[in-house]
Amino acid sequence: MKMDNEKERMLRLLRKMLLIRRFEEKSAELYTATKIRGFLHLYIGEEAVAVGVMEVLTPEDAIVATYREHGQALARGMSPNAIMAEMYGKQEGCSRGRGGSMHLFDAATRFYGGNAIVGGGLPLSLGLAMADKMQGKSRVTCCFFGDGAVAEGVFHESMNLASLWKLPVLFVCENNLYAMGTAICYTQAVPELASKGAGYGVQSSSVDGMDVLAVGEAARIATDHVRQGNGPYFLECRTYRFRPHSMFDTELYRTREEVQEWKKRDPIDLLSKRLKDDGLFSDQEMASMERDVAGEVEAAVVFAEAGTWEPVEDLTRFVYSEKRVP
Amino acid sequence: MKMDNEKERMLRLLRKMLLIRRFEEKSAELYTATKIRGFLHLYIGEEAVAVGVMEVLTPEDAIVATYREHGQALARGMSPNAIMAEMYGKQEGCSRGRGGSMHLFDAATRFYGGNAIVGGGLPLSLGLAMADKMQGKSRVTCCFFGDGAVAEGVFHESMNLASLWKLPVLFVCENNLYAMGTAICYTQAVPELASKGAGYGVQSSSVDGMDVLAVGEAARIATDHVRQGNGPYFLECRTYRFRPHSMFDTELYRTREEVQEWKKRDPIDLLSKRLKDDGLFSDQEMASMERDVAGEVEAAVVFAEAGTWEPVEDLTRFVYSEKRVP
Amino acid sequence: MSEQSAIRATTYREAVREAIREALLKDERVFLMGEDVGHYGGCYAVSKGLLAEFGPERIRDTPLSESAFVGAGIGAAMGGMRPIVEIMTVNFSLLALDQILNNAATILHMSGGQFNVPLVIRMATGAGRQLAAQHAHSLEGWFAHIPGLRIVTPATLEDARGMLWTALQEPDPVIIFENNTLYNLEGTLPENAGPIDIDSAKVRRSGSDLTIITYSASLFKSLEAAETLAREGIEAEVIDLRSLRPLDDATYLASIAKTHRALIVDEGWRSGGISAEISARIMEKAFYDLDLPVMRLCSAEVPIPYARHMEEAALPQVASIIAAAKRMVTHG
Amino acid sequence: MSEQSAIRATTYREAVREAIREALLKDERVFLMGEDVGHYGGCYAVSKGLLAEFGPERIRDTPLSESAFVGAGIGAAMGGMRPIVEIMTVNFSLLALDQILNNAATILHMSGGQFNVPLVIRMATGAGRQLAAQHAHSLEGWFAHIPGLRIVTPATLEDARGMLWTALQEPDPVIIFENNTLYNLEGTLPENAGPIDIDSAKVRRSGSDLTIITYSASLFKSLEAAETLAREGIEAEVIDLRSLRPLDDATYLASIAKTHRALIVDEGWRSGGISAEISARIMEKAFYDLDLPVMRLCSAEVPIPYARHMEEAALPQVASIIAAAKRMVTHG
Ligand SMILES: Cc1ncc(C[n+]2csc(CCOP(=O)(O)OP(=O)(O)O)c2C)c(N)n1
Ligand SMILES: Cc1ncc(C[n+]2csc(CCOP(=O)(O)OP(=O)(O)O)c2C)c(N)n1
Ligand SMILES: [Mg+2]
Ligand SMILES: [Mg+2]
Repeated sequence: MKMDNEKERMLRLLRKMLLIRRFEEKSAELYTATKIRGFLHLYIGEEAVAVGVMEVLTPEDAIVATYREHGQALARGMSPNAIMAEMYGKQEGCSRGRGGSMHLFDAATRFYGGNAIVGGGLPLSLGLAMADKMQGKSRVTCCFFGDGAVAEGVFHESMNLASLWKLPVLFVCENNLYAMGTAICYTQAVPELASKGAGYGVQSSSVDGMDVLAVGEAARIATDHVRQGNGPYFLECRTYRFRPHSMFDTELYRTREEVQEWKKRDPIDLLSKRLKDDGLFSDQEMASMERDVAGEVEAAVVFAEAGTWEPVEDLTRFVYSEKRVP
Repeated sequence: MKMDNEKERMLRLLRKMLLIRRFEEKSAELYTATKIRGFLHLYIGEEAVAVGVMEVLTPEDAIVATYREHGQALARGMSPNAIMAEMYGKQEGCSRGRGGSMHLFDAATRFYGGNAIVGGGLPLSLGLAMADKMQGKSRVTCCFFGDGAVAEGVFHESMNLASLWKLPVLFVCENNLYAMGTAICYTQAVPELASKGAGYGVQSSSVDGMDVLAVGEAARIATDHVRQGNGPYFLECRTYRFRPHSMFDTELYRTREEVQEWKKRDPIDLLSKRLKDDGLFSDQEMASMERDVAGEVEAAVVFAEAGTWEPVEDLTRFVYSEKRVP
Repeated sequence: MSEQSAIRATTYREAVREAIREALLKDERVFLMGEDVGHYGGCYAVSKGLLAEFGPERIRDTPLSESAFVGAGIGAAMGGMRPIVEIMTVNFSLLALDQILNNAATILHMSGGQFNVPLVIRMATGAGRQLAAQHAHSLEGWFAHIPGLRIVTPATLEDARGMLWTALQEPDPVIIFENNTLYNLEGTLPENAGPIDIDSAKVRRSGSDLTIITYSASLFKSLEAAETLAREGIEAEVIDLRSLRPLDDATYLASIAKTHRALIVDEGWRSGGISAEISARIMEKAFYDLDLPVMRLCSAEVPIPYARHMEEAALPQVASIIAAAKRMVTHG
Repeated sequence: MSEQSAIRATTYREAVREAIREALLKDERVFLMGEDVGHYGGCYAVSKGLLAEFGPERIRDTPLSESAFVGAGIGAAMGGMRPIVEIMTVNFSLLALDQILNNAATILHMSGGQFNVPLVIRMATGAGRQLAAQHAHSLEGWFAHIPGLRIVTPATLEDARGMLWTALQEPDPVIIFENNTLYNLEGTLPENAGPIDIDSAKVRRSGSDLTIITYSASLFKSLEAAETLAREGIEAEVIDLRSLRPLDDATYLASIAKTHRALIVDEGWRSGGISAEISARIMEKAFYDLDLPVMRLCSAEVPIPYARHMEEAALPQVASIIAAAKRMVTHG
């Protein structure tokens, strides 16, 4: 029974990671086909982070993410259709086509974006957490950001304030060792990011971000800490992006060997191998999962293709609200 | 011989602290008499910090200070006349009357202000230090700031960058336990400020900021570290301001008892008592020093009174430079 | 509308405090957060007493972290609260401008209308107290460039008292600018002073010879100038914009249709200030009504100097308003 | 002046790179610092190759710390260096605005003329690449509000190549805005392309029927519109402002004296933008030259949307410029 649950859980995690992977591979294709435009930042290689963390969040919790947020959005359970339509710029998109890849939003799943200013989402997460706390709701706000964001002043201000006010924020740092093309050794005098928490009295830990089970475990400990009213938690996930920073990046700043080395620890391979080694998962099942996921991605493309353009007359809508809210 | 030098040094330190004290007491009077206007932030109680630190700086070094910078300016050897004239708003002032109390500047002593944005001087100090380093000059840039500034994002960015680039900056934090009316327990999740250095790999220490000799000693160690090319140093000076934050402050946020308690550790009393206890200084000498200092302050007032108003026609001068510089 | 109510003497400062207090009492989602709003009582003594009355959850002293606490205000607003965030002065708001422009003003749009930001930010603004360059900016007109924000500049006690509540009812971010020279302004208010709209300009003095368009502290200088002018036979209509975004064009255009002359008095810098926008709009919408070009009287384009005579020379003053008005009336 | 020099094909991107390279070679006080300028080669590939040539002291990759490294640039400038600070795009410059306004633009004045800040900041600006709200601001006109700064907007390859060196000779801070859609612009430059002044506007096309005042990327849209208009018998004079602070009033006023009609095309938001300032100045200085009100064609006042058709609709386009010009000529 326990075993079955465990298997089910692992398959669910695997499928989520696979969905992100295939969804993004398709997105890259569609970018080349000029269906998707603007900036497109892929999460490929980092899937275990979003999937592992999201697993321990409840629907009541809130998420704040960056411009590299397809992974978080899909792991959170946002509709692939709406995400794909968003990247097409269609009004059926999760942000009506106004946001694009970097600004996925979804009120239904409490997904507060998609922020394209590095570090810009950090204080928003404090506020969401304050609101919960002041309203007596025992929810967590989970804020994702990269290693690059740690250098921004707002990281410091946010860590201090969250700790000072014991706000229920889970800070998840996706340390993929690079901020765009700048390696962490050029941006952090002390590159051990989990050590940053100490200066703010924020409980911290570091986890292998390629191992979704380890991330899940670490995230469970972290959210428990937060939910119990102990204030924020800082979780560093050591990960790596397999793809360039964005579709424009020529990757002068890292070697092919380094990338290859990391690909050996592909989070999807790691989990599927484990499942297979444990005899919980067959090649056939994998093929079927792949088909299933491919179908879901294909459906998203069909949905996006069928989507419609928002009328140009509506251009200045949503600069201000259309009605006062009580 | 050594003893004589030591005595001379201590008398010099004492006299400098006394000059700051009396100069500021006079400034407060002149504020009440509406000769000085705008914001006036007194350093009274904190004299040991500026005097102790400044002692170990050479004329080649640079200083960046805050809006509470009369102490630093006087300790640096800027002319009391020019400072007083500045507060009068006269064109003989060190900033031609354009800056006032919060913006004392002096190219001759490399005194780069007088910055009234909390934390605003921190990155300037990085740049001055960079310039020295790139020009192969082995100088130190000393940046003063308060405990309040430590919460600002720019503190974090500056500490990291200074460490990363091993810049010759001496960060001097004047921890007087309050940022305006907000006690440090409301602003810092971890109020032990000297602990902040660790997160940036910046060598740090903490010193009794009421003891000018201790400050001098700590500053000597700190500047040696910086001069030897080891990068920045963070020196926390634990001190206290005896006066309100500014002339508008009604001091609702602290008790009279607390202030009285700290006044028992008046830096001037501490040093003069020590000198007297060691038989190095008599009441008569003290009286003579007081007279001497009073004369210097009085001269500054006379100078300021005699100063002239910049013609209104020059209002828009110094928005841009008057000539190109090579 | 309402029955006659007692009138009492008060100040601008107290009017703001009452407005905050009323909001805290009426709506439990409202809280005040900013530097020194609690234990210190507010750097302009506006929030004095509120910490004792409402406690530290609702009157929150923040660290010096403008970016974080403004951003937290945005998040809290999205999370269902109605925060009043105080930035001590506009001079420090630059540290939070990323949050204001890239988040507060933008999220509703970027999210395709899903997440509105019912946030009120209050800040002191303006020169006139010899605080020198870094403490004397008048950037309210500059903020008015940003779509997604509403910019409000209450000049009178009534407006200071009544606009906060209205701002808190807005679903979108509102910035209220309080000129630092107004806090001591004395006047009267009815006991039952109520909400005041934040969309419309107001004719504060009517006149037929020229229209003076102004707002905030310059309103009083303009009114004083108008009195002097009246003694010399020139009747100036004085318009208090009250809101800089949106601008209530109709009110000043109606006045210009009558006076055919417009003088804009603005304590902000001239180039690219709100005065430019108003002049451009008059150009576009009332060109043929004008007897002569619109004039602007603004602050000198200089970081405000400390010395009193220099600061005075840098700002529009009653005398310079009178002189400009006379030039216009004599000329056109 | 100089003898005939060979002409070669190049791009705006390369012109900027050459300008930086030249400065690094000519003046050892010059260095480049910013995010990803080194190992990545610049987010627009502008500084590609420079790290290898000049080393990490002079081509400095910075952490994501806009406030600190811009402030460090100010300090370094005061300390005798000639830094070129690159802020990746204007959207992120808000994080450094305190340093820019309160320090760079202000220190010379606050210090009574003692400390000047010979700093050059470069940043990309503008929309047009479907980057959505937080990556599509056109705030160069907004920055032009700030006394103490010079704001330069090179549109052509010549200007991109020649204005950096001039900016570096300035004793005061200069911000150079490079529109992100221009980097791929192709064209030619003489081998010995030299410095170009940063004070004056330039007539890019002469015409007698109306004056189009514009700058940066909109220049090319305006020139294209002018060609179409010419085919229909309307001759537009097109003026490239090149500097937004100071504005070269004389050039556009001279043109208006001839054409009596002025259309301002500006990719920035309309309210309180640089377009307002120009309109107000024309009001003040050329009112009686005008046949009809100055018109402004600006971006819609909306955070720029992602979808291509919506982004296009938000910005001034060739078609809308043509339509506006025709309206003006037919009307007046
Ligand atoms: C404030 C700000 N500065 C610069 C940028 C440009 N930029 C976008 S992503 C990025 C790198 C961020 O690195 P990191 O935080 O590690 O996230 P990752 O992309 O690695 O997930 C940069 C410099 C930005 N978006 N915002
Ligand atoms: C960025 C900014 N925010 C707010 C202020 C208003 N202010 C001036 S001094 C001060 C307190 C600073 O405290 P601290 O850094 O400890 O220095 P101290 O005054 O104690 O010497 C505040 C809040 C300011 N000048 N700058
Ligand atoms: Mg990264
Ligand atoms: Mg302090």
